[in-house]
Amino acid sequence: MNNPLIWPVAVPLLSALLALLWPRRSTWIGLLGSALSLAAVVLVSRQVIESGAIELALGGWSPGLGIALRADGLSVLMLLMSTLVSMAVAVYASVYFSRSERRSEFWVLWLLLITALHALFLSGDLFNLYVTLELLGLSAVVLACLGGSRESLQAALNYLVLGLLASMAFLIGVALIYAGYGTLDMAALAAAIESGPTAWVALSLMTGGLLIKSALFPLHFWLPPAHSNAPAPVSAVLSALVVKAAVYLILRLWLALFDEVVTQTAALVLGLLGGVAVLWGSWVALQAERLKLMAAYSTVAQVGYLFLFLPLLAALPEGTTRDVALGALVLLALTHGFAKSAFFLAAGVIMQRAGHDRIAELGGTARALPVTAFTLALAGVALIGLPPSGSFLAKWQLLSSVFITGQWIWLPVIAVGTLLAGAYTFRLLGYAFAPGEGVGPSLSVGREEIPAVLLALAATLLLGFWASVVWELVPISAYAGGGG
Amino acid sequence: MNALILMLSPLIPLLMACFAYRLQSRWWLFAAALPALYLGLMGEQGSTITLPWLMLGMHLSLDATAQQFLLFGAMIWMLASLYIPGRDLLPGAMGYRKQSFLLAMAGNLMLIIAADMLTFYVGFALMGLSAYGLIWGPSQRARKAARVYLVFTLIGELALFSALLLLLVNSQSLLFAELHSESIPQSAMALLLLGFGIKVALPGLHLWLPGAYTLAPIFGVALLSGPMMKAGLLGWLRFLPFGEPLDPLWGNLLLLLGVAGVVLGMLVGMFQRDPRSVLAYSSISKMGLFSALIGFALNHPGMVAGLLPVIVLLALHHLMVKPMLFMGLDLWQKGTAAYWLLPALTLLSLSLMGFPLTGGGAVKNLISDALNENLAWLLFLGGIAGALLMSRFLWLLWTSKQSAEYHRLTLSAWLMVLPLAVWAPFAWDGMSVKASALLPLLSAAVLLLVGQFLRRRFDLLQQPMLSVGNSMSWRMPLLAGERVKAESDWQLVKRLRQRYCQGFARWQVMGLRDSAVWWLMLMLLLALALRN
Amino acid sequence: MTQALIYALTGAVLFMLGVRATLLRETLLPRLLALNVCGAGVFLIFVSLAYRGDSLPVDPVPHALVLTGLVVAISATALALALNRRLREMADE
Amino acid sequence: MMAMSVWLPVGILLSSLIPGVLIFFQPEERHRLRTWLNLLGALIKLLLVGMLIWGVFHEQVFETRWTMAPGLEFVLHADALSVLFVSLSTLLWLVTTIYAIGYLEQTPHRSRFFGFFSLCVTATVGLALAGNLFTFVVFYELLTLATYPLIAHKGSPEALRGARIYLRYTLFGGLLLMIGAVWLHTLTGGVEFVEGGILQTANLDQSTLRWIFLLLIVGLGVKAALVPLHGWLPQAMVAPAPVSALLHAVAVVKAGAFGIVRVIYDVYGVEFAAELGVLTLLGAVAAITIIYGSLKALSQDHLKKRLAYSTVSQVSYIVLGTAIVGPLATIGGLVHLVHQGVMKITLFFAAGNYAEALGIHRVSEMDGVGRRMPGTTLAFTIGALGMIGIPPVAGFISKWYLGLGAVEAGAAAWVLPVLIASSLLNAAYFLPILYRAWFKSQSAPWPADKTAGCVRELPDALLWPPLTTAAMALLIGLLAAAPYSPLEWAELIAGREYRQ
Repeated sequence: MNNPLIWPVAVPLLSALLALLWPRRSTWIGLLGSALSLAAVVLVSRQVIESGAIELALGGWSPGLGIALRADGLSVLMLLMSTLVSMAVAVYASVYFSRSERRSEFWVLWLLLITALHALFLSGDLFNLYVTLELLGLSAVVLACLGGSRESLQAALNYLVLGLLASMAFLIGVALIYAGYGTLDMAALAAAIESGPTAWVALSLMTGGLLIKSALFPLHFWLPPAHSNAPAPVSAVLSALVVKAAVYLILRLWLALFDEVVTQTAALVLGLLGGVAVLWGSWVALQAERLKLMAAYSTVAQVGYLFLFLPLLAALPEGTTRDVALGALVLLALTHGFAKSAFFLAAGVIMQRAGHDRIAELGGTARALPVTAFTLALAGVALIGLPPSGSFLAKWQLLSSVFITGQWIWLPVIAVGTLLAGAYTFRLLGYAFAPGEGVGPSLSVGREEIPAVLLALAATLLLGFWASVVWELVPISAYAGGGG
Repeated sequence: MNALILMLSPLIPLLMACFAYRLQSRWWLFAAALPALYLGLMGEQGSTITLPWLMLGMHLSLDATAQQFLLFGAMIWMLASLYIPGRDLLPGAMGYRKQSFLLAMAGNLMLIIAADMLTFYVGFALMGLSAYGLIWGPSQRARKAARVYLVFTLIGELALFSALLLLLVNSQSLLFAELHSESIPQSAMALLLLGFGIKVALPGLHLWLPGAYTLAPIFGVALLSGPMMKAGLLGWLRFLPFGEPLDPLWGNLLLLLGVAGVVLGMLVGMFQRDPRSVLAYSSISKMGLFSALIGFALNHPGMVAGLLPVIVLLALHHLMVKPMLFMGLDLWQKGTAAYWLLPALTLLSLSLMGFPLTGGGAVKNLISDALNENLAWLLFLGGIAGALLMSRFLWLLWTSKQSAEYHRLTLSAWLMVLPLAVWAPFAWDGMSVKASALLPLLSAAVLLLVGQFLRRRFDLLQQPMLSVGNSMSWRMPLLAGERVKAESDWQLVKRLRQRYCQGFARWQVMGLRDSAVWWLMLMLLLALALRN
Repeated sequence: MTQALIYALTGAVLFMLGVRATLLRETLLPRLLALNVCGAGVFLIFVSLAYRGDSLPVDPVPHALVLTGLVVAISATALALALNRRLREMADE
Repeated sequence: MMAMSVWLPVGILLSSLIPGVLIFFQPEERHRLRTWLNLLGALIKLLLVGMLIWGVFHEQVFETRWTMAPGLEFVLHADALSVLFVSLSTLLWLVTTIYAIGYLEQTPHRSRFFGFFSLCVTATVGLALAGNLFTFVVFYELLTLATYPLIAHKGSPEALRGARIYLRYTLFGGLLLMIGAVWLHTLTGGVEFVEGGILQTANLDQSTLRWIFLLLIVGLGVKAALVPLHGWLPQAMVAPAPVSALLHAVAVVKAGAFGIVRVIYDVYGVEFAAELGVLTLLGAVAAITIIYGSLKALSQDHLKKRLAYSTVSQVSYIVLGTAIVGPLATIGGLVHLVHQGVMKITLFFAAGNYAEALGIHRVSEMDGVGRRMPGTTLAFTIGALGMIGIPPVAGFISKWYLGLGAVEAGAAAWVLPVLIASSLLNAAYFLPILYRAWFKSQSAPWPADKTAGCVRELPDALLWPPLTTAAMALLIGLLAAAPYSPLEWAELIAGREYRQ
């Protein structure tokens, strides 16, 4: 097998089956599966970096009939993020669920989720996207109810229903595309789609569905309860990866497939929604009384930032400046992925130690759990967009695009959003570093604290200093239509 | 060798100041001025030393003026060191007298031998600020006096600082020798007058002086009235563009202020009860005379060559005599049986007022020669002022109480310097005596008689009405938190006018009931002696 | 107006009705039903797309897609019902 | 040699970063190891900076480049101006570390403290070595982050409040700076710091450049505590004394001032900035700040607050120096960067000592303290006299060159009065302290006498740092014209800035 493209999907899927068959060893299978899929992703990445976008037609059927897997720069970046984050979260989860009776269920679903994510990022076919989207949604819902509390079940149910609705919308868009162009292969579609009623109805339906999944304001309402009530490792993956999958799809659709269809006004509408999301999400996060709720609203805000890029990308001429902006978008998404998962894991550590996550009662955290407090601080730095995190670079480029395109309205949004992010982060840190007994006695560094701090370091240092990889990878595109 | 000593003369007191907390003998302080004395006596004129690495580059040199200032200055510094009370030399004494003394000395000596503006300024600042410790005393009033002094000194320093900057940019060199003065900026002139005017107590800028002179310990007053005050004068001599054409405004202004100073010193001084404050106002009056002369010299470039050396001489004379008077007064006030001090003090007073056969008289002759019949009225006025003030001083001395202390060392040292103080100027001028020199003295005597007459006639109030300290009070918003409210000069003038309006009759003139006769006799005697 | 178009339009109408009910209904069961109506609409559209004229055989691809979609819809519904049951159990306890 | 020129700037950063990171993970009780790590780092840094000074003096190029994003390079570049700031930071870091070791003995969270302390210095040195505006912004924000925990260190409500206010101001400032920097970056495609500036030849819209200047200066002015952006500084004095010392002397406040210098000289170019007319405004703000800070200081009874307002006033001398066009004023401003640091750190050390030994926090409690603590008070006196500008302490040299520069540039009419008024005000708020300390006798029992019965006034680690910095303040004034003095170095910089 000289084409490694199948492995990132196959490895977690096989591990999931294995974990199902052999529940007593599920933890080890889960960890091993995560590690192996990391290896597979690294393999794919190396090949993409060396020889450009690669493609695999499953079962030997040519694209259009069979299922095509494609990897280009964007997918590789997303894969890398998802596999690194899931690896770290898996290590954390192995401690978190070590004494839980739901351990084996968790690992099976977890590996399924990874499978779905990887398949989604690699899929080169619209219908497959739908399937992976559903798979992702379903496994995420089940994971989200693992906490077992009433609130988490209720939230998961809401999440499920809305997710189904979103998938339906997506699917009907797929149907329209097939009606219009007779193919679902994305590479073929990228070349074929032209502006017209079919295209724009299809695009708006698919986007509408994906907007729900990516929780863009005002469709974000399902996210905070779902994310904040799930078990910590699940929240981490939900916020960091699952939401990103929807954003990834929107990017693919808007930039590669429907680039002819997209209008400046449409992009502006999404941008405006993103702007409101930034402000609203940050504002509510500032008011939040619970740590995980704050993190969830912060996700709403961060997703808003990603959408701010759309009108800018639409206005920028194709070429280097646009690729730079696109890279910044991806970098922001990646940084957020790492930082938010670190944040949720740290919140989980605190919750397990203190039995609650009420922000006002977190005094003494810094003394009892210095590493976790440090993680929160680092993740906070990345959320605000301070150097040396990747989001700082991304914000720099975002502002730069604002100046280049002259779309000044985003300037106050970014400014206020940043200040609000600073406010909620440092509000939290202020409580965490204050003296108090909220968290219990001081203990040595636990195994569960390590993954979080590594994730946070990745968000701040790795993505800060080695971010140029992102810009190298982003222009490698499998689709002729655009820069994505 | 000379260059080395040049450097050492400020350096030694400076270093001593650093270790002053260990020096318990006054002889250390005494010895600190020895290099300066050596330079004054045997220093080689024209020796220079340049220290380019020190601050912005420092230049020291010894010219004729510097040498004279060093000689007389060093003597006063040494003499004053003996007057420091023993308790101030003990470790842990309040007020840091030793340190202040040594630092002020270092500054004073440094500015004398400075060859560039910056060195002069550094010395001037060092001296001016350290003198705070020479004035300060534990009493409320002394602390206030010291504070007032400090505020004025700071203002003076800053004015001088600005003037220096303007001059430096104007001439592109720090050296006095290269100070191109023909285009000196007007603002620099104004700042120079202000900066040094505070030190020489021009009227309006003198408010710090009476308090400091009356409340500081005696050695401090001696130093303030002698070497330090003359430093301001030296500053003018060094900085002002003599012999260059200049806007006559500045010369006239100085002349005017000087005359005002003479008159102010005389008028206010005559109403003081404390001999020390009489001496203080006499200083104001005398410095007024200097200022007027300098103003005159500024406006007459042709006469500078003759006039300046004589002004220096006059300054040196005053530099010696005034501290001697202060110290003598102290001796007098402390000595039991030292009635014979009175003649000695009288002699000093006479010298100060320019009596023939004294050094003062000699300098006066030189000055009127150098002035070449100009400004005779000023000399006359100055003479009257001096005579009146000195007679007031002597009178107060005569009537004042004495305590029982007695200190042999200070007395003998004082006596040793006495002849020098009185007659030193004869080194420059022979024993010529001019009858005209007596004119102001006679006038003063007449004035005194008239005053006496009026007093008898109108049966004045007996008690004196002014006490010292009135004139020095000053509200200082700057030193927040420790505000003092007291009478200012202006209030004093108001009160005087009030009294005046109540009738001239109420003036209580100096109370020289007996000494007026005494004076007249002396005058006659001299007139007879001079007839030959 | 061809038959296929009628089917497709019917599908679209079903879809919209489903969406409306999903969003507006309060309780879970009607919402789930609405979602299934929604799905039925979508599948109807797909099936109508398979029609390529009387002379040609039908396009097999949409059928395959519909089959997959049905599987997904059934499992999702099952999951939702299971969740709902669990919630009720918790309410009873 | 090639490798050397690349690695030296990085080495200088790492020499405090690595000890800082290591210290974070040391348990509290490993006091000795922590001390050694700190001192080792400081000494290595000193050594490296020595090499840097020598190299830059001989016009060697030290540069490290690392591409972080397209068009965004992380550049460490040592020019004369960097060296000035780097050596100041390094030297004072060493002294402050020693002081902090003494000061924080037996207090909790020392590992955290020293960790952030080292990070703070790393950020400061990074600011100094930043070779372009982007790198500068990076370190500017890092500095904010590293300082926040230091201000909040005590954990008391006041400390947290002070830190919060600090953060509010600095995040706002950092944001504006970033916006300005991005804007400028977008217009020029890269903002390297080049002696003499890069914009005069760029042919850009002047009013845009003015707006950008405003953004940058407001952003930097927050840290430089320009009025009305100074509000955080007096609140931040709740920090422990070594932090205040470093904050006021080297790290935060100076970072702002240094940034203003960089922007004016190496981005806009001072002549071009003057041409834009923005310097007049800046000069006016600096003048207002100088006077306002002094006036506020006058009415503070709390010693550290008084010192804080004094910093507000003094740092604007640097800004004033840059706002006046001409080499002499430049020298004055630059040299004050160093001089103010050395003098102010002395004052804060002394204030810390008073609090530590006798519990004195207020000026009104200082009566007679000079007799009880002569060494500390001597250091304080030298620092205070220097602040007033009394020769031969360093502050005099700064004022001298500022004044000269103003006269040379024809700005004497407004600068000299400002300088004089400020000197008088400085005297008015410093001299009463000296008076109380030296000339008054103790009027009330000390608030908390912790050294009663001790032979020496304080342990060596607390007494010697202020004495050392006081001696430095005296020596750099006395030997201002000697080679390698700050003044000589400032002249070197001014020479290179005005070479065109």
